[in-house]
This record gives sequence, C-alpha cells and structure tokens, in this order.
Amino acid sequence: MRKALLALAFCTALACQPAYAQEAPALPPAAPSVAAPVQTPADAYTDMASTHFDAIIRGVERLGRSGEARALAALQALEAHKLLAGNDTVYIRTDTGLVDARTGQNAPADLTGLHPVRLNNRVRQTLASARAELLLAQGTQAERRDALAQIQAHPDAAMLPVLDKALADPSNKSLAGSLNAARAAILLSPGAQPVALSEQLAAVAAIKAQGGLAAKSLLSRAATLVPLAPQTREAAGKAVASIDFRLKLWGYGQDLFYGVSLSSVLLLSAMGLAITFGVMGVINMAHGELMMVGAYTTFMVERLVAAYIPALAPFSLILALPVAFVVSGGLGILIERSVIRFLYGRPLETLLASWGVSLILQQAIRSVFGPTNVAVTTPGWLGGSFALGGLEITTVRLAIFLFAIAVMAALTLVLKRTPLGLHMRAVTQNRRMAALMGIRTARVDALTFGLGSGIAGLAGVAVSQIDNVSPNLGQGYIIDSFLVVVFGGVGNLWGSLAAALALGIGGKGLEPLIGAVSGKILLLVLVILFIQRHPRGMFPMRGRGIES
Amino acid sequence: MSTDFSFRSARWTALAVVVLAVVLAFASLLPQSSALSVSPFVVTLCGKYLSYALLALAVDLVWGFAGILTLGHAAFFALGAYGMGMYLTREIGARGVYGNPDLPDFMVFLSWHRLPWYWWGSNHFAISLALMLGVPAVLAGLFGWLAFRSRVSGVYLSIITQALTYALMLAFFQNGMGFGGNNGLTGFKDVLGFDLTAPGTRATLLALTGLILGAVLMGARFLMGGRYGRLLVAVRDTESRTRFLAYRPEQIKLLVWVVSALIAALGGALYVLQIGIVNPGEFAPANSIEAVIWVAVGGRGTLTGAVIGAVLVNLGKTLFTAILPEFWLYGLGALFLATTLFLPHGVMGLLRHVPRKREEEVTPEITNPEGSNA
Amino acid sequence: MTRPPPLSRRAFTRFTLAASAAMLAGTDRARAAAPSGEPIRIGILHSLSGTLAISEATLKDVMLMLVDIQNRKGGLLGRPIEAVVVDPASNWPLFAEKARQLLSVDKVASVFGCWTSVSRKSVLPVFEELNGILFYPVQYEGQECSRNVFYTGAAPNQQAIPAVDYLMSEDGGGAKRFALIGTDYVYPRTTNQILQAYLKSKGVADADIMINYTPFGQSDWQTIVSQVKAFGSAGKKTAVISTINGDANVPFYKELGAQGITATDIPVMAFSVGEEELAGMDAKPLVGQLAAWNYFESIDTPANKSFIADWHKFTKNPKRTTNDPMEAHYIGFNLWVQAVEKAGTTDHDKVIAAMVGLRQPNLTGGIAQVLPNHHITKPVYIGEIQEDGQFNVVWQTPHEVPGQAWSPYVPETAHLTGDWTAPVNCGNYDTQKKACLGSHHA
Amino acid sequence: MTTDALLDLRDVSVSFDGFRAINNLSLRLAPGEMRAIIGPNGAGKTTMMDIITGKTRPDTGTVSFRGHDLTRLDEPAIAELGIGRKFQKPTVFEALSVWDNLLLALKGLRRPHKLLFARLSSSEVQRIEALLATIRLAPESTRPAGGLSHGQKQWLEIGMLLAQEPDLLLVDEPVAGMTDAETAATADLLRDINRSRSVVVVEHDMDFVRALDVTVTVLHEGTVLAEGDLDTVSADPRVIEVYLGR
Repeated sequence: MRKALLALAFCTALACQPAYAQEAPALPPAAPSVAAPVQTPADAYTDMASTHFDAIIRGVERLGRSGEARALAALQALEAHKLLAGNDTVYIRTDTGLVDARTGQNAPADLTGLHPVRLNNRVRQTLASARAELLLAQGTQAERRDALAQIQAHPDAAMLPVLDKALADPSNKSLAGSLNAARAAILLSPGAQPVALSEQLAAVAAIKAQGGLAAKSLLSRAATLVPLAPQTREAAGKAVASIDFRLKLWGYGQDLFYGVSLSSVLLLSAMGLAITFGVMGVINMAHGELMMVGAYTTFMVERLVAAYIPALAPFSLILALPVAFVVSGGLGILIERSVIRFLYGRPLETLLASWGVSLILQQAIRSVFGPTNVAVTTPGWLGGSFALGGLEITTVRLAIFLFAIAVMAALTLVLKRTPLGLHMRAVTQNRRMAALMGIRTARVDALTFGLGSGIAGLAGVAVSQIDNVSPNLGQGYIIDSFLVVVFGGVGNLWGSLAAALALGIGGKGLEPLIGAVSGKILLLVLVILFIQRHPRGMFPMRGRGIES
Repeated sequence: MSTDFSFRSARWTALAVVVLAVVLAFASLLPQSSALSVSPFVVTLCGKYLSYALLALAVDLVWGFAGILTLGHAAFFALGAYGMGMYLTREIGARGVYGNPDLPDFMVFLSWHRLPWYWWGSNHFAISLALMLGVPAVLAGLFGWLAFRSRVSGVYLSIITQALTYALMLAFFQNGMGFGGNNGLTGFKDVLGFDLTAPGTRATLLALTGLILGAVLMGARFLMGGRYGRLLVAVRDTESRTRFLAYRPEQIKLLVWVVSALIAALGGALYVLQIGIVNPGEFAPANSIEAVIWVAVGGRGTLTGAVIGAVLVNLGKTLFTAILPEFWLYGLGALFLATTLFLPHGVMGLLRHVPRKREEEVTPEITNPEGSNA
Repeated sequence: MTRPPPLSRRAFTRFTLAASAAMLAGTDRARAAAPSGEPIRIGILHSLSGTLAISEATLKDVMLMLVDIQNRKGGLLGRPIEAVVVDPASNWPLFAEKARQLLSVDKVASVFGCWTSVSRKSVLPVFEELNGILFYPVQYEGQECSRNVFYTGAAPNQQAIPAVDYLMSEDGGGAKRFALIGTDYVYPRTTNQILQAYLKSKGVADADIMINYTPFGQSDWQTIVSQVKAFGSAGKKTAVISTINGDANVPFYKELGAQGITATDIPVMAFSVGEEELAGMDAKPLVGQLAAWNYFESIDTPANKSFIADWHKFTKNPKRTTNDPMEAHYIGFNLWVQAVEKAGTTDHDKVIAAMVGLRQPNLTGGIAQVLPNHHITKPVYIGEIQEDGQFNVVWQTPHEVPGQAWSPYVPETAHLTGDWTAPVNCGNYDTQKKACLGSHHA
Repeated sequence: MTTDALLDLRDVSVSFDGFRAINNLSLRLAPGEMRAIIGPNGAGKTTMMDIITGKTRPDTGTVSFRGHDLTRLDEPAIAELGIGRKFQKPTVFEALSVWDNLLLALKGLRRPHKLLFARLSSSEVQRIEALLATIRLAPESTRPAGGLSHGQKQWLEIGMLLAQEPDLLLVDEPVAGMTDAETAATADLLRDINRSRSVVVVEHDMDFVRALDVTVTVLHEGTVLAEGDLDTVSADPRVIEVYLGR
C-alpha cells in the first residue's frame, strides 16, 4: 500500500497534457504533484532509492556497468521484489533481515520509511540488460548463454565493449557463436558506431542464418538505419524477404498445429457426448455444464492442495483429473437416475429436460462460486513454448493434444475390451435381448451415462488451462460438441475424431483468410449443407436397427 | 397418443386474446386517475407476450403437428424483427443523433457513406413488409427443402436448426454486416407517421397484435383441423407409411415449415414495434429452446397450449426476475424438468381431463361443418 | 404522480429489497438511523444472471451498500432510501422492459445501471420517453449525450487517449506500432476508430496499425496472438491496445503467456480488464501488462481505504475486490444525493438541472465535477498488473480530464458538443451549423 | 420385351453389407392375377416388396410395372402408378381415427397446397362409408386407430389399401394374428378384390393360401425355388427340403 501511496504522490513531469482540456473550463489540478528534485546523485544506489523512474533506470544501468558482484545481488533482489529503498540507499530484504545493498553489511531491521523500489516495464527492460551484462562477466556458462540471448534480443550499442572483452576471454570459447551473434545484432542496431562494410555484411549474414521473428525484427530495423552502408541495408532488406518466405512456409505448419490443437479441444469436449448421445441416444444439453463442473473441480483441487499439501502444488492438475472424472461422472449418474431414465426412447424430451438441468447447474455454480471467473493456474511445467524447426509449439496445447489422444485411446479400450464396454454395446444394439441375457440394463445405462459425464469432467480439466472457468463455460462448448458428434456420425468415435479434425483445422485454416467469425459461419453453413447431403454424418452407423 | 382435431379451445382462446388485447388497449387510454387505467408498462408487456405467443404457435405447428423439434425458430422471429427494425430505422430519418437523413446513426459513426444495397426499399412500408415476411419464408423454404428432401430428421434436424440460428447470430453480431452489430437497431421514433411512444399508438399496436394472434390462431385451427393437419400428424408418427400412400412427406413438411416461419416472422415484426429494439441476441439458440418449452408447458399439438404456455412462462419470468432474480434460472430449469417428466401434455393435458365425457360425443370431421359443406 | 402507490406494490418492492438484501448477507439488515417517512426509491438495473452477471452482480451489491450507508447517515431529505433490484438477465430487450417497470411502476427517483453499450442503448428511449434519470457507471465509446443519462464512467478521451499517450512515451516503451485488438461490438469499434484517427494525427502510418475484431466469447486466440507476434517483428516497438471484452480476456492472456509474449516485449494495454477480471486469472504471466482506468483499488488514499473497508464489511468477504465502475457508482450516487438535497426534491427535471456543476471528491483524490454534457471529470491512471492481481500505478494525468461526449477525432462528430444548460440545452449541438441535430431536444 | 405382364421382375439382385437378400429373382404377374408367395424366413419376400414399392433399390436387374421402370421411381411415384402395399406389421396412423385413416388413404388429393384447403366431399363420405362397411369397422370409425385390436388394424390397413384404388395390391401376411373366421373372411375379401385388381400375397398360413386357390411362388434365399399350384409346389422335393430342413 505504501508503494501505491508513493505512486500517487509521484507524478511524472511528462510533457503530454495537450488534448485533455477542450470542453470544460480549467479545473484545479489533481493531487499536488511532487516534482522530484533533479540532483546529481552520489552513486547508483542513491539513484535507485529515488521514486523517479528515470533515476532508477540510471541507477540500474550504472550497476550493470559497475561489474561488481554486489551489484548483481542488488539487481537480482530488485527482480524478486526484495529491494527496498529509503534514506537515499537501498536494502536487500533477506529471510533474516535487511542488508545494505551498497555495503553488503547488515542494516537495522527497521522497515519504517522504506518502500520497495518501483518497477515498470522500462525498468524491467533495463534491469534485464544490466543483469545480462553482469552475468556475462560473473555467471556460469549457462547463465552467460542466457545473458547473450538477452543482449541479442535487446541490442544496446553500449554493450559492444563488454562483448569484445568477453570475446577476448578464453573461458568463453564455447560461447563464441552466441557472442558473435549478439555482437552482430548490436552492429545492426541504432546507435552503434559504423564498422567496415564487410563486417556489416557478415553481421547481416549471421543474423539471417538465425531466422525467426527476432531476426526478422532486427533486420527490418537495420534495413532502414541510415548510419549503415547502403549495401548493408539492401542486404538486410533481402534477408528480411528471405526470412519472410521461410516464415510463410512454416506458417502453414503453424496453422496446422493450431488447427490440430483446436481439434483436440473439440474432440475432448465431444467425446463424452459421443457416448451419451451416440451410444445411448440421450441428447444431453447439460454436457457443457458437466465440463464446467470438471473445471471447477480443478479449481477446488488446486485450492485444497495449495492449502494442505503445498509440496504437491505443481501437480494439482494431475490430481484433479481423477477427481474431476469422479465428480462429473457421479453427477452424471445422479442426473441419469433422477431424470434421464424416465425419458429413454424420447430423445427430444431428454434434450429439453437436460437443458433444464444445465440451467440449474449454471445457476448453482453461480450461487456457490459467484458469477465471476475463478483463477486456475497453469503449472510451470505446462507454461511457455518451444521451437520445433520454425514451428512454435505451446506446451499446454501440446499437452491437451496428447491428453485427447490418451482419453480417446482409453475410451476405445473401455468400449472394446472391458465387460462394461461389452454390456454397453449389447444394450445399445438390443436392449431387450441384453436384459434377457442377464445384463442389468439400468445399471449399464447409469454407468454409460456416468462414463460420458466423467469424460466431460476430464475435458473440463483440460479446458481450465486455456479458457475461462466461469458459470458460462459450458455454453461455449455445447453447440460445437454436438456439431462434432453429428457431423462425424452418431455412435462412431472415429467419426467424431475426423469431424473434430475437419472443424478444427478447417476453422484455423480459414481464420487467416477470412477472419475468425466469417470462418466459423462458413464452417457452420458447410456442416449444415453436408448433413443435408449425408443425414447421418461422415461415418454413419449401418445396420437394421438404426433406421428410424 | 390421440389427437383431438376439433380444437374447440382454440376458438375461445382466439376470442379471449382479441377481447383482452382490445380491452387493455382501451383501458390504457383512460386517464391515469381512473381506477381501470392500465399503465403503458403493462401494455408493452402484454404486447410482448402476444408476440411471443405467435412464435410459440409457430413452434407448435412444426413440433406439435409435424414432429420437427426446431431449435432455431428464433431465427425466423429475429429476421422478421430485423425487417421491421430496418423500416423503423429508416423512419427515424434526419431525426437521428447526427441528423443524417440517409444513414442510420450506427452507420454514421462507423463512417459509412452509403447505405448497403440490402437496405434498399426499407424506407417503404409495403416493401419492408414483403421483405420481413419474405426473407424468413425464403430462408425457411431453402433450408427445409434441403433438409426434408434428404430426409434429415429427429435430432439431426434439431441440431442443424440450432446451427442455422447460431450462424445467423454470429453473422449479425458482426458490425461489418450493416445491421448495427451487437447493438442492433433501436431508437425508433414512429411507424407510418404515428409516434411509437404515444399511448394511442401503443394501444393500437397491442390491439393489432391481439387481432393478428387471434386470426393466426383461427387460421391454424382451420388448417390443422382439416385434412392437412391430420396428414401432418400421420407424417409425424409414421412418415414412411405416407409415402406408400403416394404422399410426399417432404413437401408436406416443407409447407408447414414455411408457414410456421412466416408466423414467427410476423411475431418478430410485432415484437419490435412494441419493444423498440432488435439485436443479434434474438438469434441466440437459447431463445429458440425457450420457445420450445413454452409450447411444452402449454401442451404441444393443441394450438391453445402454445398461446397459454408463452404467456404463462413469460409472465412467470417477468415476476420472477423482479421478485427473486437469483432464482429465475432455477425456476426455469425446474420448469423444463417438471414439464418433460410430469406434464407430457402440458397445461392443456391437465385441463383435458375435465371435459373428457363430452369428447366422446364428438365425431371428428363427420360432424364437422366441413362435412355439411358438400 | 402524487397518487399513493397501491399497497401491493409497496409490499412488492419491500419484498424485493428484503429478498435481495437477505440473499446477499443472509440476514435482514435493519436500518440503523431509521429515517422516517415515505421512502425514496431508486432502481438498480444490473444483470444478476446470464453472461453479464459476471461483471454486473458486483455493482448491484455496491449500490445496496451505498444505500445502506446513506440510510445510516439519516437517509435523504429525512426519508429512507429504498433500492428496487431487478434482473434484466443479460437480455437487452429485458433491460428496456425492466427500465420501464422501474420508471412507471416503481416510480423510482433515479436508476443506477446498465453495463454494455447495447444495454444502455436499449433503455435510452425509455428514459427519454418517461423522463427518468440513469447513472451509467461504465467506460464507453462516447458519441452519445442524453439529457436523461449521467455518464459516470470514462469517455474515450478519459481512458483510451491518455493510454496511447503513455504507450508512446518513453516510460511506456515509446511504441511506434499498434495492434488494436477488440471484440466486435460498438465500444471497440468506436474506440479503435477514435484511436486510429488519433494515432494518425501523431504521425503513425497506416501500415503500423493493425486492427482485428473477434466475436464475443472468443476462446481460441492462437492465430491472432501469433499474428500480433509477427506484426511486432517489424523492427519497431509494438504495443497492443486491447478492447477485448469480458470472458474472452482470460484465454487471450493465457495464450499470450503460452506463446511467451511478455510485457517488456509487447505490452498490452487493456481497457476492460480490472481487478474483478484479474481475480479470475492467474496474474503471474501477466506482470507488467497495462490497464488504463480512472480508479485502482491499490491507490492508497483515506477515502479509498474506508470505501474498501466498508465493502469488505458489507460483503463479509475480506477478499472482494473493488474496481472502476464501482467507484463510478460511488461518485454517481453521491452526486445524485447532493443534487436531491440541492433541489430539495426528487423531481426528475429539478434534479437534472441541479446536477450540472456539482462536485464530489473521487476515492483516489481529486474532484469529479458534473459537466454540462452530463459527463464528469476524471483522473486517468495507468496501472501495471502485479503478481497479486492488483495494479501498480505507473502514470497518471496531471489533472482530471473532462469527459468529451463527442470525439474530435471522428470527422462526423468533430463539430458536435453537448450542453444541457441554458441556452443551448442540446446533447448534440452542431457548432458549425449552430443548430441542435436530430430530435434530442429537451 | 413382353408387355402383357403387369409386373415384371427380371434378374433382380440386391445385397446388404455382402448378404445377398435377393439373388437373380425373376417374377411375372399377369394383369388380374392373384399370386401367393411363400417361403421360409429370410427368403427375401419382404425385400422383394421393398424393391417393387421403391423402398429398396436393386443392385442389378429390372422391375417394370405396366411398362414403367420402377427402379427409377421413389415410393410416392410408384404408389401413384397404382401399387398399394400392406405391411407385415400392420402400419396405420395410430393417433388418427379409423375414419381419418381411410380419408388420408383415399385416392385423390396429394399435393400439399391443395390439401391445405381440402374440404370433404359427399362422394368421399360415401366411399369411406362403403369401405367401413367392407372392412366391418363402421362402429369403430371415430376411435383412434391405435386402440384397435391387431386383427382390426389388419383390416383397417386393407381398407386403406382399397381406398387407394390401386391396380396391384401387395399384401404382406394379412392374416397374422387373426381368428379362423377372420382368416376365412379375409380370403373371401381378397378373392373379391381380385375380381378387379391384381394381388400379390405373402403368407405363411398354408390353409389361407389353399383357400385363395391361386398360383404359388416359393422363394428361397432370394430366388424362385418353385412355382405352380399349391399341391404341385408342396410335392416338390426341393420345397420340402427347404421347409423341413435337411
């Protein structure tokens, strides 16, 4: 809170207040602006104690230049929000107390009058560069490599001597490639002293060889930088075109990945429906809400794990899977026993009744958890992305794709290899005969519905990682899921898979061409037309009993 | 399930609707101090219920008689509403916020300079009327022809009707479509030169809606009570059998489908006149599903039931959302469950137990006035 | 008008209040100061169900709290204030219907409500017809100036334009390229149109502006985020200005995180993401992303502190966040109270006339003054998202910014002003033609 | 080709998922003829009717009726040509009254827009009343057809068949579930009908077939096994083998 108070009191003396006073008479100023006194500070640490971003940045830069080990400690503390300012100096907060960052001495643990050093994006940027500069000299091999990546991503002409020094250092032999790349990036950046043409061209070639968006960005800028030689600019322009071409080719692969990942989500959300609708003929409009329940279960599990077994927190998502399956499945069995079983053979009535169930579930969640979203965290091991050639694979999407495949495989196994699956198929094909053979059809119905609902719960866990967890979650998936099942052919898991792929890849393929909305509309129209030509979907189930 | 084709209740319902609408309309014109005065709020509400009743009737024709569970009828309702809305928007003329006589406000502030071609004719009431009924009818015709011809039925049909209205909703949400995007069309001033906010106009519109509903109800009774209605039931229950009697069920269903779309569009047009706003939310699949439950609550295949259901459920919604807002969805959900589980024939099913005895005496069609026509 | 309401209706409204209060707190709250006399009714028109409940339900609660506080202070004109809560259920026509009910059946003195532009647009004709008063607490696209509405949220010049100024400043990263990403509805469309004109006036080329619209509830952002990334690789500092609405924000930010875009690479400035929305997200990957508002919960002033404390006490939940539209209601309600006291009556015409020029201190400092165009003056803050889901204010306008109803950056409205004081008395006065356009006369 | 046959099936084959339901079947029916078809279960009797009425399309072979190629026509078109069908399981409109069932079956209006405003004519009333008398359901005319007994439904369906006034009647197991008296009456009725129309009867009940006293075709595994009068056919050792098993 103190931080915020200072934030308020602080007022940048930025000269941008032109357009705000047009309609109304002049008004008295807001909070009195405390103009920070512009004084020549004694050193970097005093700078950082300022409330002025300009001063803080200056301080950070100075620390980076200093090359001191203590400076690195201070910067790392700043990054971790552990740097406090006051009395014209900064302190590092440790577990035991305060350490004066300038001296490294323990300081009296009196927190009054101290405030965390302010951060904004500009400070963070400078901080990253300064840290890289220090690490390049002091860090381990891995740290140095990261530092070079950082320097290359944000090339700064002032860094050139540091790099040259590092290049001369024999311990950096293995980093020569990264060092040269970073150096090349700096040579092509604004503010760099022009070097010999051949060196410039070599830099362009080095960056071009790296490819990718970052290289493109760097070269695009170089192509317009006047201090560079005209030949260099021309080469940079050509390099951009060449990278663009490669990016475009990879772009198709990328779209395919997006399509497949969207398909996985569609498949996950449709698979449970393929069971309840495809196998049992129940039009379960509450399917989306069962997904929602799965997602809320994830939220609850995460909360509980964080509260009682914090050590397992990164794996709460995995713990949530069986729990969500059981909760949604159990709820499904409850719905089947209390509502659906009275409506067998009347699919359209199940539609209306389950719609009623969905409304009640939505409102129940709203009553219990409130109408707003709840926050489900993405564990660290699922965050971020990695490059695969020119493709950028986001980990969470890849995980959902694999998960969808796993669920599909497991479901196929259950249907084909277990007694439940056998009974399910028997009941689907001839209920009376199955009953006569001693299969407890009522139990099979309940379990089948529970299985479909449990899969919805699993889909909910997956969806919680990429989408809102809110009472409206289910509504966003129900129409698409039904389309997948109907488009693919009712009662056919492989059909659902094909339909999910067609809709997902089709949608993502159309999106760059005609936009997301038009793409979706076009797909819907195509599906409508397709179903009118093939009323039973892509892979219709054949047999005598199926005909109405 | 046997169907009573005399629809005696429909006559009384039609009469009741007309009388009620006209009486309310007159009462709303009484001075506020009068004990019998009806507030404009009630007039608008009633107008809304009756417009919804038209939608319900449209759903009942296809669901109750032809067995097509439509989850997309709100699309036709909304298209009719948009047709009327476009006309009303043009009627605003230069009285909009920007004073632009040619372009609706929403086009002005999105810096459009010309009216899109599909707004052509929307400034003439007659052309608009033709469009607001014609467009939904043509769409229904096209959709129905494709669907029924290839014998799409049951759940499959339900799902694609839902996809249809969903696609339309997405399309109308786009600002680029030129229908006002998410905001839709609103801020109407008058219709055919009559001020929409004037009590007289409101009263007239309510009475008109009542009359139209009554007329449509009687028309539906005439059609469904005759041979066509019986044939629809035959198609609904045993479609394949009718083919061997040389009927073409796809044509028979297509006809009722288009008629039903027309009725829904009519309801939409009257709705906009009284509610004063139309936006893409009207296409929402949930709306269509709600319309189905109105019919289910009233009793499907009874005509009267559709009207009763629409009015009852919406009255309930009005009261509930005012008294116990948090519980409205529970109530609506429970209504869906209770109706499907315990009231398969709806309110009309409950009522029908009473005059059971008299029913036996009626010999359908032989004693019908139709028979004596010959 | 002076006819006493029938008993049933009074019972009905009292039931309404009791029911909603009871539902909120579990107990029937007794009015402490017990002002006596015929209660003054106000309407609360916020969705409690449907897709918008996510944002609006909170505003209903804050209004109930404000009414409660005012009643404890002795009510208004010596009479208690009674809140009539209705649920328009996120359904636009229902907004109009409920507005009509509040005005013509419950005869409320004023209405606090609406969220999206379309909900306001749908009730506008009702308020103008029945001469009601609406306090609209949400930032919006402007281009409207009704006599019957007081716009206590931000107009585009009180949020969007300062936000762009910040992004172009050195602290903001000196952005030269802008991706305007929004949900396809009128607020983003209009805001982006204004911003586009503004950016061009600042020398930004067409090629450096990317505009993209997505439908409501967009959940798959892979393609668009990758497009933004590609757009950002042209060698110029790139920023995203997001007018993405509601639910679509969560998957958008999750995708940003998944594709590794951080605030230092491509900052995202959002106009619809506040504390309430952040409470439903994992904020860690979002640190440093920006939002522009006229209020942040983290701003430490005595008034804000006590407001937050009241809120926690009222909701019995020490974690409930406060946000910008809540402050707007706080300001609007207090301005209305002042106006009624000044006018000595709840008569709509007199209260509307009394409103202009009233001043109410903001929770975060400074003064909100009602302008002749029925907008108010507001300070503008830029906040960076912190790990705890709160905002760290990194920039603020030196003065309060007066709200502009009509944007000077849109050619069609550049010459329009709104002034509901004599002698102009017109919401859309054309300064070139020296005439009031359309039919929005008093 | 021969034009004297009313119905002519030549080398018709159809298979479902590899199962040959009809295998090179040829069958000719002279105008005014009544033919009885017998055969064990799965012999292809019902499939043959499906082919004639357009429900199933043959894979190969030709089907002609009065020179019209039936394989190109759908069910309503074939029905309009004058082929009526009674199903094995009596199929009537259960929600409608007996009267309404007959009304819908009456030859005449079929176009939907004409049906919309169709009024009952006095000639239609007479025809329905005559039919009711024929099928002995006059007292039941206002009852929903769903409430009739099995035998009554059979009769109603025959009545509906007659109402269509077809030239050829395909009658699938008309006496299943009937009492002996009813069976005899049905046989009389069919013989009566045969005076003006051609009839194909599929039946298991040998007494009934004997009572009809017409040419019998024996189907087995989708092909004609034997043809002739009942006594000749039942003496055929192949038929005996098929019926009694090996």
